[in-house]
Amino acid sequence: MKRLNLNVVSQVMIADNIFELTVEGEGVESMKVPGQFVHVRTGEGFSSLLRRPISICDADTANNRLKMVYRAQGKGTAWLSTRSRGDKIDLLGPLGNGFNQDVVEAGGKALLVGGGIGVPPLYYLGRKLAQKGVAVSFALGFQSSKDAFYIEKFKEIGRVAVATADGTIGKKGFVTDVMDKFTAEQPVVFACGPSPMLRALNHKTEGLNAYYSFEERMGCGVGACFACVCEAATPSGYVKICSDGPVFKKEEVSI
Amino acid sequence: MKRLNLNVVSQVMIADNIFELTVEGEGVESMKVPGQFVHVRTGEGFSSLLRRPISICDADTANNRLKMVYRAQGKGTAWLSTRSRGDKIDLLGPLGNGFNQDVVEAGGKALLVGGGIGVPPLYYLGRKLAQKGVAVSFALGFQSSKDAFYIEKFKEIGRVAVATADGTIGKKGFVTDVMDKFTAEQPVVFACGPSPMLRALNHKTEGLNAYYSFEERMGCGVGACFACVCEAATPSGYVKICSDGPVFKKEEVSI
Amino acid sequence: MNRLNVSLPGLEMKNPIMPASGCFGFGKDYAKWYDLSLLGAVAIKAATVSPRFGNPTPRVAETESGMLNAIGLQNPGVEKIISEELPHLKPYGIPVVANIAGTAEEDYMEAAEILSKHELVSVLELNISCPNVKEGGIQFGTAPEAAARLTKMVKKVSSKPVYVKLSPNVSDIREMAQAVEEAGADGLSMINTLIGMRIDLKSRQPVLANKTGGLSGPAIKPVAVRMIYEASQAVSIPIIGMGGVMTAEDVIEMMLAGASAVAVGTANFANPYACPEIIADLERVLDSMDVSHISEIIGGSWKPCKTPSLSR
Amino acid sequence: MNRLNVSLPGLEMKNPIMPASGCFGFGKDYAKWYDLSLLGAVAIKAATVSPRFGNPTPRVAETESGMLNAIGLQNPGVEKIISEELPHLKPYGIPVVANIAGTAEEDYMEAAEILSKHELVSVLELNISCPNVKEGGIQFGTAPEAAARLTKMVKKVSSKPVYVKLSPNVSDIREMAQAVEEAGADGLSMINTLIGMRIDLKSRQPVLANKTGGLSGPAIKPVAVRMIYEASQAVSIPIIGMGGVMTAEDVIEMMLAGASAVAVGTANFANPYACPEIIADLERVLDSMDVSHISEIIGGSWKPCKTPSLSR
Ligand SMILES: Cc1cc2nc3c(=O)[nH]c(=O)nc-3n(C[C@H](O)[C@H](O)[C@H](O)COP(=O)(O)OP(=O)(O)OC[C@H]3O[C@@H](n4cnc5c(N)ncnc54)[C@H](O)[C@@H]3O)c2cc1C
Ligand SMILES: Cc1cc2nc3c(=O)[nH]c(=O)nc-3n(C[C@H](O)[C@H](O)[C@H](O)COP(=O)(O)OP(=O)(O)OC[C@H]3O[C@@H](n4cnc5c(N)ncnc54)[C@H](O)[C@@H]3O)c2cc1C
Ligand SMILES: Cc1cc2nc3c(=O)[nH]c(=O)nc-3n(C[C@H](O)[C@H](O)[C@H](O)COP(=O)(O)O)c2cc1C
Ligand SMILES: Cc1cc2nc3c(=O)[nH]c(=O)nc-3n(C[C@H](O)[C@H](O)[C@H](O)COP(=O)(O)O)c2cc1C
Ligand code: FES
Ligand code: FES
Repeated sequence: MKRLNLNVVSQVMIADNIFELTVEGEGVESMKVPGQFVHVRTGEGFSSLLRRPISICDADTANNRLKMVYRAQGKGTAWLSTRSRGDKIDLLGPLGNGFNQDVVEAGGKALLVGGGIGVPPLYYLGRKLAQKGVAVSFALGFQSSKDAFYIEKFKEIGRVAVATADGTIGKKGFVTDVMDKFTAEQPVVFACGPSPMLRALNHKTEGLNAYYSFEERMGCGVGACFACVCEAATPSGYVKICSDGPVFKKEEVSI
Repeated sequence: MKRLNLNVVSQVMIADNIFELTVEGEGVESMKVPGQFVHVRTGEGFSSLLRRPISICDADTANNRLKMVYRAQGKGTAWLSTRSRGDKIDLLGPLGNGFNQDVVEAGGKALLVGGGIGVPPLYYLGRKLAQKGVAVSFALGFQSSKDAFYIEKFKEIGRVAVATADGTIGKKGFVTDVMDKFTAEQPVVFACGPSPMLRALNHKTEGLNAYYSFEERMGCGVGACFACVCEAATPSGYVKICSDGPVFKKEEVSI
Repeated sequence: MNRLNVSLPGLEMKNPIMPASGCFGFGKDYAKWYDLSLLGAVAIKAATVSPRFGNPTPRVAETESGMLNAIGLQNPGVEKIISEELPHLKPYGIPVVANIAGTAEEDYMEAAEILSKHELVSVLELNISCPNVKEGGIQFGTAPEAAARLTKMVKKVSSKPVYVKLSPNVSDIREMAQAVEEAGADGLSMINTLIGMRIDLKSRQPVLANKTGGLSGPAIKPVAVRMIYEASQAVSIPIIGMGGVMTAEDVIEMMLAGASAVAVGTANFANPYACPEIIADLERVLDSMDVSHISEIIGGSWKPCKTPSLSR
Repeated sequence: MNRLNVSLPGLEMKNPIMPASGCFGFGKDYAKWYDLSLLGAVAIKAATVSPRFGNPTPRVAETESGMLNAIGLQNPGVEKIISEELPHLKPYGIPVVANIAGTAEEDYMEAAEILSKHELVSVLELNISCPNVKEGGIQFGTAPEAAARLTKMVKKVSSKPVYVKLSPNVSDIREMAQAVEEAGADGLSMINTLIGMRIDLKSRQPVLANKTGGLSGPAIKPVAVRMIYEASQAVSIPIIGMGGVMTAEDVIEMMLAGASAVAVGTANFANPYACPEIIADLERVLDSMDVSHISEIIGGSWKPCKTPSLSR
């Protein structure tokens, strides 16, 4: 949990407006937990004051290399996509509590469900779980083939089922339409994606041990400003996505 | 009078925090009159809304190259000094009314008096006058040797006398302390510098035909906002530095 | 098909964009940059009955995403504006918003009577919110009763519709809007500048000779949007929205908040082509929002039945 | 020699910098980033008598050089703050400013009485200016009489000095400042946020669930400087200045305007080390201004005999 000043190694557009940004430098060695995020400063001077939360998509902690995959949509991410080799990126991290890998043992089964720009953190998680000896399956949902990314890389880790809203690749439909074959195996479920996806997922994961990563607009990103709260079954009645999450057991938080 | 998008050719620090910026591109061909200025956009996005007026220091209208010499002091000029080859500069120009060279004939004499960051436009003016066959002398004032620039280049055009406030080069004192030998020749005087210099100059130029270039904080730079007005001996009682000036006959404007 | 025309009392505009008063002089200067007939309308610099020289310089300062100005209502006076400035606007055939200011009620009435008679003036805009001169009308701009009284008096003498330009330096913008509506205003212009200051560390003095100045630019846009949102729901007269508009998206945001037309001020200084470029870009934004005519979105953030899912 | 210490009623600060209320939680979170004993003081998040959940999300939005927030006074209530939050601040030995909010006068009085008794609380800061809850005290923040009444009642029950945090959403800040001074306030805090809004073009709805939010950040600094300049000349109690402070230069600007100490809010989000970095940088700026002690510059833009040429 530090402010890092990392060097851009590469910036590649890997799908329609989706970028893979690789940065390097001191501090990445602490990014060991998939599902944690970094809080990225965008723009010059004081025109953009709020940082952008971006998940760790992959981290090579031995070589201090961090990969982020993000969609350039608004002002901040559009700026980020113009950074190139030689530029510096100011980010805070690692922040939050990621996916707890201890809940599935070596030899166990895990299903990782991701939608759209919720897919990136599942790559690091899948890699780590596979390393540990967990049999990993992925159910990935995208709008269209032009928005899809990393599918080949996921296939190197485990079985992959893809759904697209327009059917241009994989099955036409939602991620919930392609995951039954995996849930039949009673895996632990780890998911990240937009709230509607998580809501739909809730029916499919009934009786399963499931962990979701949530999104909310953030101020501080470190637990101080109460911007990112979410109603929860905790004594205080709420959790903060940034510091208590972003990953919660599905029962803990009301979606 | 257009918005130009020019390519940075080079950016060189030629004295303490004084930069010479060379840019190139379509539009420079119209920058024929010394004393005119360009209005430079600085910063990215909307964090800096007011452009910075910078004099034309030299223009190669045949090759579309423009030189500006400026001091990096505040936010905008500091940003400008970080631009380098390959970057673009957005500027408006040429703006304003420059030095009228018709007031001195070929074979005549001209004295160009500049202080600090008022020196740059005199280079282009000196070059043009010399080309025309005018005998040009320069009286240049700087704070200290570390702030001085272009002295050798001025010497290629005419006689040069230098004053510095701390005496580190030239005579210790002000520009008004080194110009008597030139005024004795009854030259036409062209001056650019801070108001105190112009006020001091007024005594020295009594009886001489003198033209001063003025500075004022600007909004629009094009005559629309009334930010840069100055009391004047005109029917309306005022002039706008940006569109009526920045150069005026000394009697026209109250300093 | 023109998707951009809007219609307000006295203002038939082929698009909703006009330069804001004080940021465009009397048009002459920007006419050197582009054809003013592209504009929906033009608001000219504040006119007073007698000429005014305005404040000492420096009159402008830069702030983060904004600027301060304390021009101080400099203008050549109504008479000269009519004889020397207005005629230049004739060739463009665009509606002219004549912004008027004053110290006493009589000043406003005199200026209003004279200017409203001029064939080129489409509507008056009562500047009761200039923060930069002690007697620049701001005393009317923060007291609903005074604003209403002035509006009534000007309405009596004006032969053209009267818009009242509101100050954002108030606790309750609804109250001001309602007061001038009841007094007979045909429309509102909002917002004028917030009052601000910058202090120079070297001299330890305010940067502006006038000390305080009016804050404009993108920095104040959220305040403008909020006030337009509030006022547009409190009155039924149309609003010319302004405050920090830099892009076509900003125009749409103002109109969704409740503005029927939009004025562009400070943006002209950053980019002399701001108005025509924004106008040219509006169609793209409307396309991306699936809007067939721009007037559909006026008040779209609060009007029922205007949510995107129901709009087609 | 310490050139940075300032002294205000109830606040002996080794430097003039404190994080602003609501932008630093109760300190715990930023304590993970740096040693809080570096700070001049700390202002904690608004406390109400009973716990509050606050507004629905989204609660923040970005604007040009600023941000909007509508947290809605979420806090665990005075009791839990005392039992669970305040103890964490003890090790740092820095003064604590307890910001309190409420709906009715009784709420404020109850919270004030309880919190002011706590050994770790140095002073109270009455938040009569939260724009984000209907009953968040803003009703007191824009009416001088109500503000004065509340101040008097809180002063009666408080065993610690009371600062009143003023809202910038008023026509006349001097009037507010004088009203609470006369009512017995020991100091002022200013400014709270301006009320703003952003509308999302896609959904056509306000970005914030609460619709409006409080605008903070560098965008509002010119308004803050102006109001501090005006209020500090109208009263003789000290002012904790805030609003858009990002750099050591901004701190000096606020103090030249008339602030005796400075709070840093939004800057913490852009940079968690904002406060300690600003503190470390203050000496450099004082050197460049030839100032031997920071307290010399308080009100330097308007106090006679404090112009640089006379100062040494
Ligand atoms: C824990 C977490 C992890 C995330 N990981 C990724 C990732 O790996 N890849 C990726 O593409 N996106 C990710 N997101 C979403 C990403 O943060 C937003 O897409 C991004 O902040 C939008 O910024 P912008 O500049 O494009 O938009 P703007 O509209 O300019 O943003 C304005 C403000 O709104 C916030 N905001 C806008 N959309 C969102 C959103 N969906 N979620 C949270 N804040 C938002 C911004 O952070 C900023 O503060 C993550 C979000 C969270 C909370
Ligand atoms: C006609 C004209 C020609 C000029 N030519 C040159 C030149 O060739 N080289 C050079 O170094 N400088 C020149 N100047 C001065 C130059 O414009 C300022 O130094 C520059 O604008 C300061 O910007 P900044 O970003 O450093 O300062 P900031 O403090 O960030 O500027 C803030 C605002 O104040 C204005 N401002 C600050 N100082 C001045 C000043 N002295 N004059 C006018 N506006 C100011 C800026 O333009 C900007 O709008 C000229 C000024 C004028 C009016
Ligand atoms: C330099 C300048 C001069 C202005 N002069 C006037 C004026 O004469 N009359 C008036 O009603 N408003 C005046 N305004 C206010 C603008 O018309 C507009 O309301 C305000 O600047 C907000 O819009 P913007 O952010 O787009 O500039 C002036 C603004 C600026 C920046
Ligand atoms: C997220 C957020 C929460 C805030 N909460 C409070 C609060 O609880 N009580 C209060 O008095 N002010 C609150 N404020 C206002 C700040 O203390 C400060 O007055 C204001 O933000 C201006 O300073 P800044 O521009 O440095 O942020 C809050 C501001 C922000 C941005
Ligand atoms: S973003 Fe500030 S508490 Fe989570
Ligand atoms: S800068 Fe606008 S009139 Fe000169």
